[in-house]
Amino acid sequence: MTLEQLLAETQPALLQIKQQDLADITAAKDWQSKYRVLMQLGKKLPPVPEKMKQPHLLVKGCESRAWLMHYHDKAQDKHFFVLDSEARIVKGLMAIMLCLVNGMTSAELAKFDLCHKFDQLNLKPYLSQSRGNGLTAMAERIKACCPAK
Amino acid sequence: MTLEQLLAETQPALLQIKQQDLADITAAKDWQSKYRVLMQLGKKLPPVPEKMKQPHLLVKGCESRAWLMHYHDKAQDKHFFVLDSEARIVKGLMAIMLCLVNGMTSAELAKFDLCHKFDQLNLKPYLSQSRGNGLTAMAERIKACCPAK
Amino acid sequence: MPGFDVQQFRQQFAFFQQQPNWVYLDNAATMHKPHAVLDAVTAFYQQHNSNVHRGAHQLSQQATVLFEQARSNIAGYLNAAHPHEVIFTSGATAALNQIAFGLMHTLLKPGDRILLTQLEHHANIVPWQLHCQRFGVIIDVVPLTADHGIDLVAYKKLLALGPKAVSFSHISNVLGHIQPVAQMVALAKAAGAVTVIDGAQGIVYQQPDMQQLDCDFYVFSGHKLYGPTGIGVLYGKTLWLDRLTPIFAGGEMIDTVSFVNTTFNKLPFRLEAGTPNIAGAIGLSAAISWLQKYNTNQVQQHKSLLLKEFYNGLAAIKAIDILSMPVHNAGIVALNVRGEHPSDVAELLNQQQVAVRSGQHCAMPLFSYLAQQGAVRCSFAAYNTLDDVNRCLLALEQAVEILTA
Amino acid sequence: MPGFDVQQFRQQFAFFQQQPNWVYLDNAATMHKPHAVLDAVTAFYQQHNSNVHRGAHQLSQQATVLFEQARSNIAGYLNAAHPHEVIFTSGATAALNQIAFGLMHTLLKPGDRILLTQLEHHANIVPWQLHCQRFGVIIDVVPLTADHGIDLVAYKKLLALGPKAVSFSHISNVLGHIQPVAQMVALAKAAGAVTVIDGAQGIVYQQPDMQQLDCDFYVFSGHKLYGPTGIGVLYGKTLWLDRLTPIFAGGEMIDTVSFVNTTFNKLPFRLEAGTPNIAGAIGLSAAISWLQKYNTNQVQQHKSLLLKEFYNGLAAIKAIDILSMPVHNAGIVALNVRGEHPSDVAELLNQQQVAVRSGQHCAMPLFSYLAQQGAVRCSFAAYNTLDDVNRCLLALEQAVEILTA
Ligand SMILES: Cc1ncc(COP(=O)(O)O)c(C=O)c1O
Ligand SMILES: Cc1ncc(COP(=O)(O)O)c(C=O)c1O
Repeated sequence: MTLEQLLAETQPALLQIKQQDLADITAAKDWQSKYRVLMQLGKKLPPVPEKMKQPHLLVKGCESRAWLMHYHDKAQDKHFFVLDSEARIVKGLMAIMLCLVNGMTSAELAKFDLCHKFDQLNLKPYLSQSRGNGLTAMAERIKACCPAK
Repeated sequence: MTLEQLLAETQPALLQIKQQDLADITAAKDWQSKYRVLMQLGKKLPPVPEKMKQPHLLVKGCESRAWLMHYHDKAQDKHFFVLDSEARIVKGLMAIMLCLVNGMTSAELAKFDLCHKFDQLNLKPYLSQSRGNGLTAMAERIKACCPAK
Repeated sequence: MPGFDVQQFRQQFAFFQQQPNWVYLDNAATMHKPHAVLDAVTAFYQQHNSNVHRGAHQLSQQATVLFEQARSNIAGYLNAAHPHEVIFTSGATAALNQIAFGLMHTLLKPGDRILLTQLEHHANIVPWQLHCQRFGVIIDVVPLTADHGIDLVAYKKLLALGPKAVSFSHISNVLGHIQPVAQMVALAKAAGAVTVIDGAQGIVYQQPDMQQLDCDFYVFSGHKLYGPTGIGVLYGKTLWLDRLTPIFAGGEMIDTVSFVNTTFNKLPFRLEAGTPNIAGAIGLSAAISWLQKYNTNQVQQHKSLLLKEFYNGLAAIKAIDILSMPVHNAGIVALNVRGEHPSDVAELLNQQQVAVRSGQHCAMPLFSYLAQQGAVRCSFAAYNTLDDVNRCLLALEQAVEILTA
Repeated sequence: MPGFDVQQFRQQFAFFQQQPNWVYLDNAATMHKPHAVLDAVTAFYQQHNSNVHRGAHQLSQQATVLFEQARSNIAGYLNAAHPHEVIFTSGATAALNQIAFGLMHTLLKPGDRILLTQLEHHANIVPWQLHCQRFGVIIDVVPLTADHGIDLVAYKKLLALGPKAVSFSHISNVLGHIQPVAQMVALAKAAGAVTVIDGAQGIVYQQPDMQQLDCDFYVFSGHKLYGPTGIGVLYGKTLWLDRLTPIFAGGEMIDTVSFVNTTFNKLPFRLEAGTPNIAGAIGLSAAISWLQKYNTNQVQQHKSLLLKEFYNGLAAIKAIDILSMPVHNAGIVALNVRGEHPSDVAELLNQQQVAVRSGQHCAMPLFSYLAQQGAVRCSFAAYNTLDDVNRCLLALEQAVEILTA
């Protein structure tokens, strides 16, 4: 499978998450409901085939392993990402992140404030705890894909 | 100079200290007077010639360097010591120690309690602080000269 | 003698008053500190603070006395033959590095073998590994039995290869299994090997008697034994400490220095370069004095009870795989929810304010041997209550429910 | 801005309330700790105690945040280019050993030269010496000028021999002289040498700016900067930290471990094996934050005033030989009573409850160069008062009187 094929499969999943699940998460009143939705998000993303999980795609700073792939449509200056993680919570959170960033231009990506967005989604309490795990590492890695000016 | 010659010079000095200065120290009311006497004691001991100050005679655990020599009169089982120190207070305190131990038999030496003696002489407050400097080290070294049973 | 009163015990920890909602089951990582320890540290700084050794003044001499009393107290607790057999380090990791480095330059020669086990903490693997690579020393590894114990048959066979040094943990930090250390030491000694015990977890479980156990080295960290961070103990027999090349050089460990030649001081100073963690040593000694007010058997019984309850409860939760055996277990349970990543389980416990650790617990070789990606580790201390056990079980149930929804 | 109020400053130290009769002038050995530091340490243990990194739970994450904030705070104070350029060690001695060991395996090859100075502390001599002996590296030593400063002419000549590394102290712990470090670093860099500064005393005197000073390494101990014992800082440029072989291996500094191969984590973890001194780091950071509430210039002025008074007073006492120069002096005065052993002088001061240190102050090569058997060292801190100075002078007079009676 190629990265392009994987992206093609990922985009509709992200669209669905964006349109439906994000609202569910934001609306969820207790942590249990929030996490139930989160758990489902990861399942919606197509898994990255084992063969494609190359060591250089590993994101450091995760308790669980996660892989990130990047595709830059230079003609339109649009960034696309694909990811997988062993841990479902991480994968769910990353799915949310991808919903927000996929398709962004370099300039948009550079400005993107994950913390602020997660706050809007009522996910801040989770995020603030996540320094130890891979979420901030992942956000940094994503932003690092932005070509330097 | 030989150890015997040095001992011969030392013994009368110790006798004088024993008969006169110890009483002065015990009687001294303030620390200044005590230290004035102490300072004089060292001067009364004949210095060990530089040549005789061999490294193996050095006593460890002194902030200043001190040298200890031992002579065992096996026939009569009597122990004699000679010493020198760069520091006058240490030398003074050691002079007192020598007054107390020189001529002791092995059995007496083994039983000798420096702490108790210094207490009787009103020198305990000094002794209790002296863990860091060479006094206890010296006492241990002296007792170590006792042949093991 | 009245039984162990866990509430009385627990009340001595300010942490539980400050964080009343948390169930803390990450004790194998670090333990909380009783008032006795914090007070001893503060009192030292407020009343006696001064640098130790070589001090011309009384304050320094007092600090030295307190520091050396801490050493003697710990040496007494371990039943060491001499206080100078207790060397203060910054922790178990530093102590193991000192041993590996120190032996590498004296005992071990290229082509020699050393023996470790499959379940060691990285701190008891990598220091050896680094030096072995440099020096051409070969590492053999004792495999495990089906129930994740050390395989003694294999151990004997590997001893027959004549390792110069054997190093193993008293208690596995992942599984909680208490190793048959007395037997293992005796076998290693019979085979002529120097014996090193990583007691980081073992010291919490029991008061080890060095002269009875007869190992050559035993190391642990203060912070896992109710003590401060930044302090640890390297116990060694005088004979063996004398044979260690110091890994650190500096003040106090030196006798004379010139640019031509340097001679070393005697033990313990030879292995304690620089200003030591004075307050840390005093705090650790206070922890040990405080702990001795309690009866070890009663404390162990209390922990056994917690463990029994926990295992009973686990049996009732579906899809739990337990890696730790309930027998000869010091109070650590590694488990997984079948098919789920341990970090997901730990996060769901965290949401319920149950603090456990997940991952490979600095024991990657163990996990690759077990062919597991990690585990959730629940580690119990004497201050944990049956209520803690039950809250953890409920939280686990909830986690399983969410994961398998 | 109001001037420096020494009484207000001093009141923040419980020690002086507890020991009101003592004049403490042994600050170069260790300093006392303000409430802010003791409170930060206690608060950590009571509220946030947990092991750092890899923690699945919020308590561990909070502890990690506090620990990493301590690092960032210290990095900010030093104006380091990145927080990971601050490595926590157990003290200056450990840091210097890490540097010497670390470079020995990468930068230095047999036959290479390194450059030290005649007035270094043993901690900046012996670690180099040990490794140099093993590796066949040659040590050159910069001599001193007549007024016990570093001889810059000789320094330049020795740099021309092409040393790979140059290591010197920011401030001499015996003499108190402030070295021209900026100039020395620039010259060493021009000669292509890596530069190491032993800042154990320097950090107390001023806030050093790493990017401006441009040295490659700078080390110090917490306990000499109002902080806890058992913690120190190894600052290094990323480039150079990356080139250091770790002296300790263990948990957290490792990325993956197997018995076949081990890979290291990134900075700062690579150089911080094992559980760090978490409370120590937090305490040191608190010391630095607290210190920043005061104006450095005003503090320095206060110390200069003390020094001036002290020198004035000394001039009036007969038979005093002063080894330290009053100019470019950070507040340390080494002296002797002519013909008397320094330990006698210090003991007589001790009897008057004036705490000073005597001996060779872990700088034996300096004393053999000076052909002195040692010295009495009076070292002043910002919390010392003019009254302290006067009591010390009176005590010295009394000591001289008794000694020369
Ligand atoms: C100049 C200098 N370097 C190094 C050290 C060693 O510091 P520590 O003993 O805290 O490791 C000291 C402290 O005595 C010092 O003054
Ligand atoms: C068995 C074992 N050995 C060694 C260590 C290392 O201890 P520290 O990190 O305190 O140096 C630990 C703690 O994690 C441990 O559990």
